Amino acid sequence: MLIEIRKEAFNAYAEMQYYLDELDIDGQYGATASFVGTMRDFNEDKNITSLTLEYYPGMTEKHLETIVNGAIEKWNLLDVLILHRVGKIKIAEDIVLVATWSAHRKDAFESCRVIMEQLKSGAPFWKKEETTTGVKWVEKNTPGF
Amino acid sequence: MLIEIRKEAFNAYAEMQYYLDELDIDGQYGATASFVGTMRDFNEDKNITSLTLEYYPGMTEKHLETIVNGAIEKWNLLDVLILHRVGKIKIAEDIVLVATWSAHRKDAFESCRVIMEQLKSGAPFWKKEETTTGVKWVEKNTPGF
Amino acid sequence: MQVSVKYFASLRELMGEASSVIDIEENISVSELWQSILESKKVVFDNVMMAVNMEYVKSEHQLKSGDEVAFFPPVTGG
Amino acid sequence: MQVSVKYFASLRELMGEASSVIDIEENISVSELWQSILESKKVVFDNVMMAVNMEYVKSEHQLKSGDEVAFFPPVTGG
Repeated sequence: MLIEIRKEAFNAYAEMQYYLDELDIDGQYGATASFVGTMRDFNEDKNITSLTLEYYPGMTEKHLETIVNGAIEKWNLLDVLILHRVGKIKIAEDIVLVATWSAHRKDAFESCRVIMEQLKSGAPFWKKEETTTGVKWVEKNTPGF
Repeated sequence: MLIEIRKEAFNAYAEMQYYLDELDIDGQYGATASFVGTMRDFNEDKNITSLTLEYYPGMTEKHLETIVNGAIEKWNLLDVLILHRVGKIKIAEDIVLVATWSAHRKDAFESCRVIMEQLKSGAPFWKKEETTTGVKWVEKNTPGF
Repeated sequence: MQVSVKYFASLRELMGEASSVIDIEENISVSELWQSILESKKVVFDNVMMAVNMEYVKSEHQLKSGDEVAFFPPVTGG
Repeated sequence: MQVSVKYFASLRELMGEASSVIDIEENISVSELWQSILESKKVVFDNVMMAVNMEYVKSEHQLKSGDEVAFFPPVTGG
Protein backbone atom coordinates (compact mmCIF):
# COMPACT_ATOMS: atom_id res chain seq x y z
CA MET A 1 0.00 0.00 0.00
CA LEU A 2 1.27 3.45 -0.85
CA ILE A 3 -0.34 6.79 -0.04
CA GLU A 4 1.55 9.86 -1.15
CA ILE A 5 0.95 13.58 -1.28
CA ARG A 6 2.83 15.04 -4.25
CA LYS A 7 3.97 18.64 -4.53
CA GLU A 8 5.16 18.22 -8.14
CA ALA A 9 3.25 17.20 -11.26
CA PHE A 10 3.06 13.46 -11.82
CA ASN A 11 2.01 11.21 -14.66
CA ALA A 12 -0.62 8.79 -13.38
CA TYR A 13 0.08 5.94 -15.81
CA ALA A 14 3.85 6.08 -15.41
CA GLU A 15 3.30 6.05 -11.63
CA MET A 16 1.05 3.00 -11.84
CA GLN A 17 3.66 1.19 -13.88
CA TYR A 18 6.53 2.10 -11.52
CA TYR A 19 4.47 0.95 -8.57
CA LEU A 20 3.33 -2.28 -10.21
CA ASP A 21 6.92 -3.11 -11.24
CA GLU A 22 7.89 -3.15 -7.55
CA LEU A 23 4.93 -5.27 -6.42
CA ASP A 24 5.37 -9.01 -6.15
CA ILE A 25 1.84 -10.03 -7.13
CA ASP A 26 2.34 -11.38 -10.68
CA GLY A 27 -0.03 -14.28 -11.29
CA GLN A 28 -2.17 -13.30 -8.29
CA TYR A 29 -3.82 -10.14 -9.60
CA GLY A 30 -6.41 -10.45 -12.33
CA ALA A 31 -8.08 -7.08 -11.94
CA THR A 32 -6.82 -3.53 -11.63
CA ALA A 33 -9.29 -0.68 -11.35
CA SER A 34 -8.04 2.87 -11.40
CA PHE A 35 -9.34 6.38 -11.37
CA VAL A 36 -7.45 9.50 -12.38
CA GLY A 37 -8.79 12.95 -11.57
CA THR A 38 -7.38 15.64 -13.84
CA MET A 39 -7.49 19.43 -13.85
CA ARG A 40 -10.25 20.81 -16.09
CA ASP A 41 -10.48 24.33 -17.46
CA PHE A 42 -14.08 24.72 -16.30
CA ASN A 43 -16.22 24.17 -13.22
CA GLU A 44 -19.81 25.30 -12.75
CA ASP A 45 -19.59 27.42 -15.93
CA LYS A 46 -16.47 29.29 -14.84
CA ASN A 47 -13.28 29.41 -16.86
CA ILE A 48 -10.45 28.21 -14.71
CA THR A 49 -6.84 29.07 -15.39
CA SER A 50 -5.21 27.27 -12.47
CA LEU A 51 -5.95 25.63 -9.17
CA THR A 52 -4.23 25.63 -5.81
CA LEU A 53 -4.71 22.65 -3.56
CA GLU A 54 -4.21 22.97 0.18
CA TYR A 55 -4.08 20.04 2.60
CA TYR A 56 -3.56 19.25 6.28
CA PRO A 57 -0.13 17.62 6.54
CA GLY A 58 -0.40 14.65 8.87
CA MET A 59 -4.17 14.38 9.01
CA THR A 60 -4.60 14.04 5.25
CA GLU A 61 -2.28 11.04 5.06
CA LYS A 62 -3.77 9.55 8.22
CA HIS A 63 -7.32 9.90 6.93
CA LEU A 64 -6.42 8.33 3.57
CA GLU A 65 -4.85 5.43 5.46
CA THR A 66 -8.09 4.95 7.42
CA ILE A 67 -10.04 4.89 4.15
CA VAL A 68 -7.70 2.30 2.62
CA ASN A 69 -7.77 0.13 5.74
CA GLY A 70 -11.57 0.18 5.60
CA ALA A 71 -11.44 -0.98 1.97
CA ILE A 72 -8.96 -3.75 2.79
CA GLU A 73 -11.32 -5.02 5.48
CA LYS A 74 -14.30 -4.97 3.13
CA TRP A 75 -12.83 -6.33 -0.13
CA ASN A 76 -10.20 -8.85 -1.14
CA LEU A 77 -7.44 -6.52 -2.24
CA LEU A 78 -3.84 -7.27 -3.08
CA ASP A 79 -2.69 -3.66 -3.11
CA VAL A 80 -3.82 -0.04 -3.19
CA LEU A 81 -2.08 3.07 -4.51
CA ILE A 82 -3.20 6.64 -3.83
CA LEU A 83 -1.36 9.70 -5.09
CA HIS A 84 -2.76 13.18 -4.54
CA ARG A 85 -1.33 16.42 -5.82
CA VAL A 86 -1.15 19.61 -3.75
CA GLY A 87 0.10 23.13 -4.52
CA LYS A 88 -0.44 25.01 -7.76
CA ILE A 89 -1.87 22.85 -10.52
CA LYS A 90 -2.10 23.62 -14.21
CA ILE A 91 -4.74 22.56 -16.70
CA ALA A 92 -4.58 18.89 -17.73
CA GLU A 93 -2.27 17.98 -14.84
CA ASP A 94 -3.31 14.96 -12.78
CA ILE A 95 -4.74 15.73 -9.34
CA VAL A 96 -5.49 12.29 -7.94
CA LEU A 97 -4.82 8.64 -8.72
CA VAL A 98 -6.56 5.76 -6.95
CA ALA A 99 -5.69 2.23 -8.06
CA THR A 100 -6.74 -1.09 -6.56
CA TRP A 101 -5.43 -4.56 -7.38
CA SER A 102 -7.42 -7.73 -6.76
CA ALA A 103 -7.82 -11.28 -8.02
CA HIS A 104 -11.32 -10.46 -9.28
CA ARG A 105 -12.90 -7.42 -10.91
CA LYS A 106 -15.80 -6.95 -8.50
CA ASP A 107 -13.46 -6.19 -5.61
CA ALA A 108 -11.22 -3.95 -7.71
CA PHE A 109 -14.08 -1.92 -9.23
CA GLU A 110 -16.06 -1.44 -6.04
CA SER A 111 -13.13 -0.58 -3.80
CA CYS A 112 -11.67 1.91 -6.27
CA ARG A 113 -14.93 3.82 -6.51
CA VAL A 114 -15.65 3.78 -2.79
CA ILE A 115 -12.11 4.88 -1.89
CA MET A 116 -12.46 7.74 -4.37
CA GLU A 117 -15.84 8.83 -2.96
CA GLN A 118 -14.56 8.67 0.60
CA LEU A 119 -11.51 10.67 -0.41
CA LYS A 120 -13.74 13.34 -1.98
CA SER A 121 -16.07 13.55 1.03
CA GLY A 122 -13.58 13.26 3.88
CA ALA A 123 -9.91 13.70 3.02
CA PRO A 124 -8.70 17.16 4.08
CA PHE A 125 -7.96 18.84 0.75
CA TRP A 126 -9.26 22.19 -0.41
CA LYS A 127 -9.29 23.63 -3.90
CA LYS A 128 -8.93 27.28 -4.71
CA GLU A 129 -9.76 28.16 -8.31
CA GLU A 130 -8.07 30.95 -10.18
CA THR A 131 -10.60 31.98 -12.84
CA THR A 132 -10.67 34.68 -15.50
CA THR A 133 -12.81 36.74 -13.12
CA GLY A 134 -11.00 36.19 -9.81
CA VAL A 135 -9.98 33.69 -7.16
CA LYS A 136 -12.45 31.52 -5.28
CA TRP A 137 -12.43 28.57 -2.90
CA VAL A 138 -14.44 25.63 -4.23
CA GLU A 139 -17.33 25.14 -1.82
CA LYS A 140 -18.37 21.62 -2.66
CA ASN A 141 -17.55 18.70 -4.93
CA THR A 142 -19.71 17.41 -7.79
CA PRO A 143 -21.81 14.43 -6.60
CA GLY A 144 -20.26 11.06 -7.41
CA PHE A 145 -23.43 8.95 -7.51
CA MET B 1 -12.84 5.96 -29.75
CA LEU B 2 -10.50 3.03 -30.35
CA ILE B 3 -11.30 -0.68 -30.18
CA GLU B 4 -8.46 -3.02 -30.99
CA ILE B 5 -7.82 -6.73 -30.87
CA ARG B 6 -4.14 -7.35 -30.13
CA LYS B 7 -2.22 -10.48 -31.07
CA GLU B 8 0.94 -9.39 -29.22
CA ALA B 9 1.47 -8.58 -25.53
CA PHE B 10 0.75 -4.97 -24.61
CA ASN B 11 1.37 -2.78 -21.60
CA ALA B 12 -1.94 -1.28 -20.49
CA TYR B 13 -0.53 1.90 -18.91
CA ALA B 14 1.81 2.70 -21.76
CA GLU B 15 -1.12 2.20 -24.13
CA MET B 16 -3.33 4.56 -22.15
CA GLN B 17 -0.62 7.19 -22.23
CA TYR B 18 -0.01 6.81 -26.01
CA TYR B 19 -3.71 7.08 -26.65
CA LEU B 20 -4.22 10.06 -24.34
CA ASP B 21 -1.27 11.88 -25.92
CA GLU B 22 -3.11 11.79 -29.27
CA LEU B 23 -6.44 12.95 -27.87
CA ASP B 24 -7.29 16.63 -27.99
CA ILE B 25 -9.32 16.80 -24.77
CA ASP B 26 -6.94 18.59 -22.38
CA GLY B 27 -8.90 20.83 -20.04
CA GLN B 28 -12.14 19.02 -20.86
CA TYR B 29 -11.59 15.69 -19.13
CA GLY B 30 -11.60 15.60 -15.35
CA ALA B 31 -12.14 11.90 -14.85
CA THR B 32 -10.57 8.77 -16.29
CA ALA B 33 -11.73 5.37 -15.12
CA SER B 34 -9.91 2.29 -16.29
CA PHE B 35 -9.91 -1.42 -15.81
CA VAL B 36 -7.14 -3.82 -16.68
CA GLY B 37 -7.71 -7.57 -16.70
CA THR B 38 -4.52 -9.54 -16.29
CA MET B 39 -3.61 -13.22 -16.59
CA ARG B 40 -3.63 -15.01 -13.24
CA ASP B 41 -1.97 -18.32 -12.45
CA PHE B 42 -5.15 -19.72 -10.90
CA ASN B 43 -8.85 -20.05 -11.65
CA GLU B 44 -11.35 -22.11 -9.67
CA ASP B 45 -8.50 -23.77 -7.73
CA LYS B 46 -6.61 -24.87 -10.81
CA ASN B 47 -2.99 -23.98 -11.50
CA ILE B 48 -2.81 -22.32 -14.88
CA THR B 49 0.37 -22.17 -16.91
CA SER B 50 -0.94 -20.31 -19.95
CA LEU B 51 -4.12 -19.26 -21.68
CA THR B 52 -5.20 -19.17 -25.31
CA LEU B 53 -7.84 -16.66 -26.31
CA GLU B 54 -9.94 -17.24 -29.40
CA TYR B 55 -12.25 -14.64 -30.96
CA TYR B 56 -14.59 -14.14 -33.90
CA PRO B 57 -12.82 -11.71 -36.25
CA GLY B 58 -15.36 -9.18 -37.46
CA MET B 59 -18.11 -9.91 -34.97
CA THR B 60 -15.96 -9.30 -31.91
CA GLU B 61 -14.99 -5.78 -33.04
CA LYS B 62 -18.55 -5.07 -34.18
CA HIS B 63 -20.02 -6.19 -30.87
CA LEU B 64 -17.53 -4.11 -28.87
CA GLU B 65 -18.48 -1.12 -30.99
CA THR B 66 -22.16 -1.69 -30.19
CA ILE B 67 -21.30 -1.79 -26.47
CA VAL B 68 -19.33 1.45 -26.67
CA ASN B 69 -22.04 3.20 -28.67
CA GLY B 70 -24.57 2.20 -26.02
CA ALA B 71 -22.31 3.72 -23.33
CA ILE B 72 -21.87 6.93 -25.32
CA GLU B 73 -25.65 7.27 -25.54
CA LYS B 74 -26.10 6.71 -21.82
CA TRP B 75 -23.23 8.72 -20.30
CA ASN B 76 -21.38 11.93 -21.08
CA LEU B 77 -18.14 10.52 -22.39
CA LEU B 78 -15.27 12.25 -24.14
CA ASP B 79 -13.54 9.08 -25.28
CA VAL B 80 -13.33 5.32 -24.84
CA LEU B 81 -10.43 2.92 -25.37
CA ILE B 82 -10.74 -0.86 -25.47
CA LEU B 83 -7.84 -3.20 -26.12
CA HIS B 84 -8.27 -6.97 -25.94
CA ARG B 85 -5.59 -9.57 -26.30
CA VAL B 86 -6.03 -12.80 -28.28
CA GLY B 87 -3.76 -15.77 -28.91
CA LYS B 88 -1.44 -17.39 -26.38
CA ILE B 89 -1.11 -15.39 -23.18
CA LYS B 90 1.44 -15.84 -20.42
CA ILE B 91 1.03 -15.22 -16.70
CA ALA B 92 0.90 -11.54 -15.70
CA GLU B 93 0.28 -10.38 -19.26
CA ASP B 94 -2.60 -7.96 -19.74
CA ILE B 95 -5.73 -9.43 -21.36
CA VAL B 96 -8.07 -6.46 -21.52
CA LEU B 97 -8.03 -2.71 -21.03
CA VAL B 98 -11.16 -0.57 -20.84
CA ALA B 99 -10.72 3.17 -20.26
CA THR B 100 -13.32 5.94 -20.30
CA TRP B 101 -12.76 9.69 -20.22
CA SER B 102 -15.38 12.16 -19.00
CA ALA B 103 -15.71 15.60 -17.44
CA HIS B 104 -17.06 14.04 -14.23
CA ARG B 105 -16.26 10.89 -12.30
CA LYS B 106 -19.78 9.42 -12.13
CA ASP B 107 -19.91 9.00 -15.91
CA ALA B 108 -16.36 7.63 -16.12
CA PHE B 109 -16.78 5.10 -13.28
CA GLU B 110 -20.20 3.81 -14.32
CA SER B 111 -19.46 3.51 -18.03
CA CYS B 112 -16.14 1.74 -17.46
CA ARG B 113 -17.73 -0.90 -15.28
CA VAL B 114 -20.76 -1.44 -17.50
CA ILE B 115 -18.64 -1.68 -20.67
CA MET B 116 -16.47 -4.26 -18.92
CA GLU B 117 -19.47 -6.32 -17.77
CA GLN B 118 -21.05 -6.21 -21.22
CA LEU B 119 -17.74 -7.25 -22.75
CA LYS B 120 -17.54 -10.22 -20.37
CA SER B 121 -21.13 -11.33 -21.00
CA GLY B 122 -21.41 -10.71 -24.73
CA ALA B 123 -18.20 -10.10 -26.66
CA PRO B 124 -17.18 -13.23 -28.59
CA PHE B 125 -13.98 -14.30 -26.86
CA TRP B 126 -13.20 -17.73 -25.46
CA LYS B 127 -10.50 -18.75 -23.05
CA LYS B 128 -8.75 -22.09 -23.08
CA GLU B 129 -6.67 -22.77 -20.00
CA GLU B 130 -3.51 -24.82 -20.07
CA THR B 131 -3.21 -26.18 -16.52
CA THR B 132 -0.77 -28.51 -14.81
CA THR B 133 -3.34 -31.29 -15.29
CA GLY B 134 -4.45 -30.64 -18.88
CA VAL B 135 -6.18 -28.27 -21.25
CA LYS B 136 -9.71 -27.02 -20.72
CA TRP B 137 -12.07 -24.42 -22.17
CA VAL B 138 -13.31 -21.97 -19.54
CA GLU B 139 -17.07 -22.49 -19.29
CA LYS B 140 -18.12 -19.28 -17.60
CA ASN B 141 -16.77 -16.05 -16.19
CA THR B 142 -16.67 -15.06 -12.52
CA PRO B 143 -19.69 -12.87 -11.64
CA GLY B 144 -18.93 -9.13 -11.74
CA PHE B 145 -21.60 -7.90 -9.33
CA MET C 1 -30.36 -21.99 -50.61
CA GLN C 2 -26.99 -21.94 -48.91
CA VAL C 3 -25.69 -20.44 -45.67
CA SER C 4 -22.19 -20.51 -44.26
CA VAL C 5 -21.86 -21.81 -40.73
CA LYS C 6 -19.05 -21.08 -38.27
CA TYR C 7 -18.19 -22.74 -34.98
CA PHE C 8 -15.92 -21.42 -32.25
CA ALA C 9 -13.97 -22.65 -29.25
CA SER C 10 -15.15 -25.92 -27.66
CA LEU C 11 -17.92 -26.18 -30.24
CA ARG C 12 -15.41 -25.93 -33.08
CA GLU C 13 -13.47 -28.81 -31.52
CA LEU C 14 -16.65 -30.85 -30.99
CA MET C 15 -17.73 -30.35 -34.62
CA GLY C 16 -14.25 -31.10 -35.91
CA GLU C 17 -14.47 -28.10 -38.25
CA ALA C 18 -14.38 -24.32 -38.03
CA SER C 19 -16.86 -23.67 -40.82
CA SER C 20 -18.93 -25.27 -43.55
CA VAL C 21 -21.40 -24.28 -46.22
CA ILE C 22 -24.76 -25.92 -45.70
CA ASP C 23 -27.74 -26.30 -48.03
CA ILE C 24 -30.98 -25.46 -46.27
CA GLU C 25 -34.59 -25.05 -47.25
CA GLU C 26 -36.17 -21.62 -47.33
CA ASN C 27 -38.03 -20.25 -44.30
CA ILE C 28 -36.13 -22.10 -41.65
CA SER C 29 -35.02 -20.44 -38.43
CA VAL C 30 -31.56 -20.38 -36.92
CA SER C 31 -32.62 -22.80 -34.18
CA GLU C 32 -34.08 -25.21 -36.73
CA LEU C 33 -30.73 -25.15 -38.52
CA TRP C 34 -28.99 -25.78 -35.20
CA GLN C 35 -31.23 -28.77 -34.42
CA SER C 36 -30.59 -30.28 -37.84
CA ILE C 37 -26.83 -29.83 -37.41
CA LEU C 38 -26.90 -31.52 -33.98
CA GLU C 39 -28.87 -34.44 -35.46
CA SER C 40 -26.68 -34.91 -38.51
CA LYS C 41 -23.48 -34.65 -36.42
CA LYS C 42 -24.98 -36.82 -33.65
CA VAL C 43 -23.75 -34.50 -30.91
CA VAL C 44 -25.32 -32.69 -27.97
CA PHE C 45 -24.37 -29.19 -26.86
CA ASP C 46 -26.05 -27.03 -24.24
CA ASN C 47 -26.14 -23.26 -23.91
CA VAL C 48 -25.26 -22.47 -27.49
CA MET C 49 -25.11 -18.79 -28.53
CA MET C 50 -26.25 -17.88 -32.06
CA ALA C 51 -25.32 -15.02 -34.34
CA VAL C 52 -26.32 -14.23 -37.92
CA ASN C 53 -24.16 -11.88 -39.96
CA MET C 54 -22.16 -11.06 -36.84
CA GLU C 55 -25.09 -10.03 -34.68
CA TYR C 56 -26.80 -11.97 -31.92
CA VAL C 57 -30.25 -13.19 -32.98
CA LYS C 58 -33.19 -14.86 -31.29
CA SER C 59 -33.73 -18.56 -31.93
CA GLU C 60 -36.74 -17.88 -34.20
CA HIS C 61 -34.69 -15.60 -36.50
CA GLN C 62 -35.39 -16.56 -40.15
CA LEU C 63 -32.36 -17.29 -42.31
CA LYS C 64 -31.74 -15.85 -45.77
CA SER C 65 -29.58 -17.18 -48.57
CA GLY C 66 -25.93 -16.27 -48.06
CA ASP C 67 -26.23 -15.61 -44.31
CA GLU C 68 -23.17 -16.15 -42.14
CA VAL C 69 -24.45 -18.14 -39.19
CA ALA C 70 -22.27 -18.64 -36.10
CA PHE C 71 -22.73 -21.05 -33.20
CA PHE C 72 -20.59 -20.85 -30.10
CA PRO C 73 -20.44 -21.57 -26.37
CA PRO C 74 -20.93 -18.87 -23.69
CA VAL C 75 -18.26 -16.22 -24.09
CA THR C 76 -15.43 -15.97 -21.57
CA GLY C 77 -13.35 -12.96 -22.54
CA GLY C 78 -12.05 -10.08 -20.49
CA MET D 1 -5.15 24.36 29.93
CA GLN D 2 -3.96 25.03 26.40
CA VAL D 3 -4.85 23.60 23.01
CA SER D 4 -3.41 24.43 19.62
CA VAL D 5 -5.91 25.40 16.97
CA LYS D 6 -5.45 25.18 13.21
CA TYR D 7 -7.51 26.69 10.40
CA PHE D 8 -7.47 25.72 6.74
CA ALA D 9 -8.48 27.10 3.36
CA SER D 10 -11.21 29.79 3.36
CA LEU D 11 -11.44 29.59 7.14
CA ARG D 12 -7.71 30.27 7.48
CA GLU D 13 -8.18 33.38 5.33
CA LEU D 14 -11.25 34.46 7.31
CA MET D 15 -9.41 34.07 10.61
CA GLY D 16 -6.32 35.81 9.27
CA GLU D 17 -4.12 33.14 10.82
CA ALA D 18 -3.23 29.49 10.20
CA SER D 19 -2.90 28.51 13.84
CA SER D 20 -2.88 29.77 17.38
CA VAL D 21 -2.51 28.47 20.90
CA ILE D 22 -5.60 29.11 22.98
CA ASP D 23 -6.18 28.92 26.75
CA ILE D 24 -9.39 27.11 27.56
CA GLU D 25 -11.10 25.89 30.70
CA GLU D 26 -11.27 22.18 31.44
CA ASN D 27 -14.26 20.08 30.36
CA ILE D 28 -15.21 22.08 27.34
CA SER D 29 -16.20 20.46 24.06
CA VAL D 30 -14.80 21.14 20.61
CA SER D 31 -18.04 22.91 19.60
CA GLU D 32 -17.92 25.11 22.70
CA LEU D 33 -14.38 26.08 21.74
CA TRP D 34 -15.60 26.80 18.20
CA GLN D 35 -18.43 29.03 19.45
CA SER D 36 -16.06 30.99 21.68
CA ILE D 37 -13.63 31.49 18.77
CA LEU D 38 -16.45 32.74 16.51
CA GLU D 39 -17.54 35.19 19.21
CA SER D 40 -14.09 36.51 20.00
CA LYS D 41 -13.24 36.88 16.31
CA LYS D 42 -16.70 38.31 15.53
CA VAL D 43 -17.12 36.11 12.46
CA VAL D 44 -19.74 33.68 11.18
CA PHE D 45 -18.94 30.46 9.36
CA ASP D 46 -21.33 27.68 8.36
CA ASN D 47 -20.63 24.01 7.77
CA VAL D 48 -17.39 23.82 9.70
CA MET D 49 -15.66 20.44 9.98
CA MET D 50 -13.82 19.63 13.21
CA ALA D 51 -10.88 17.35 13.95
CA VAL D 52 -8.95 16.68 17.15
CA ASN D 53 -5.47 15.21 16.94
CA MET D 54 -5.99 14.63 13.22
CA GLU D 55 -9.20 12.65 13.53
CA TYR D 56 -12.76 13.78 12.88
CA VAL D 57 -14.74 14.16 16.11
CA LYS D 58 -18.33 14.84 17.06
CA SER D 59 -19.23 18.32 18.27
CA GLU D 60 -19.58 17.12 21.86
CA HIS D 61 -16.02 15.71 21.93
CA GLN D 62 -14.29 16.82 25.18
CA LEU D 63 -10.92 18.51 24.76
CA LYS D 64 -7.78 17.65 26.72
CA SER D 65 -4.75 19.76 27.43
CA GLY D 66 -2.34 19.78 24.50
CA ASP D 67 -4.90 18.70 21.90
CA GLU D 68 -4.40 19.78 18.30
CA VAL D 69 -7.81 21.06 17.22
CA ALA D 70 -8.53 21.79 13.56
CA PHE D 71 -11.43 23.69 12.01
CA PHE D 72 -11.99 23.74 8.28
CA PRO D 73 -14.60 24.09 5.54
CA PRO D 74 -16.07 21.10 3.64
CA VAL D 75 -13.28 19.29 1.85
CA THR D 76 -12.98 19.53 -1.93
CA GLY D 77 -10.10 17.28 -2.95
CA GLY D 78 -9.85 14.61 -5.62
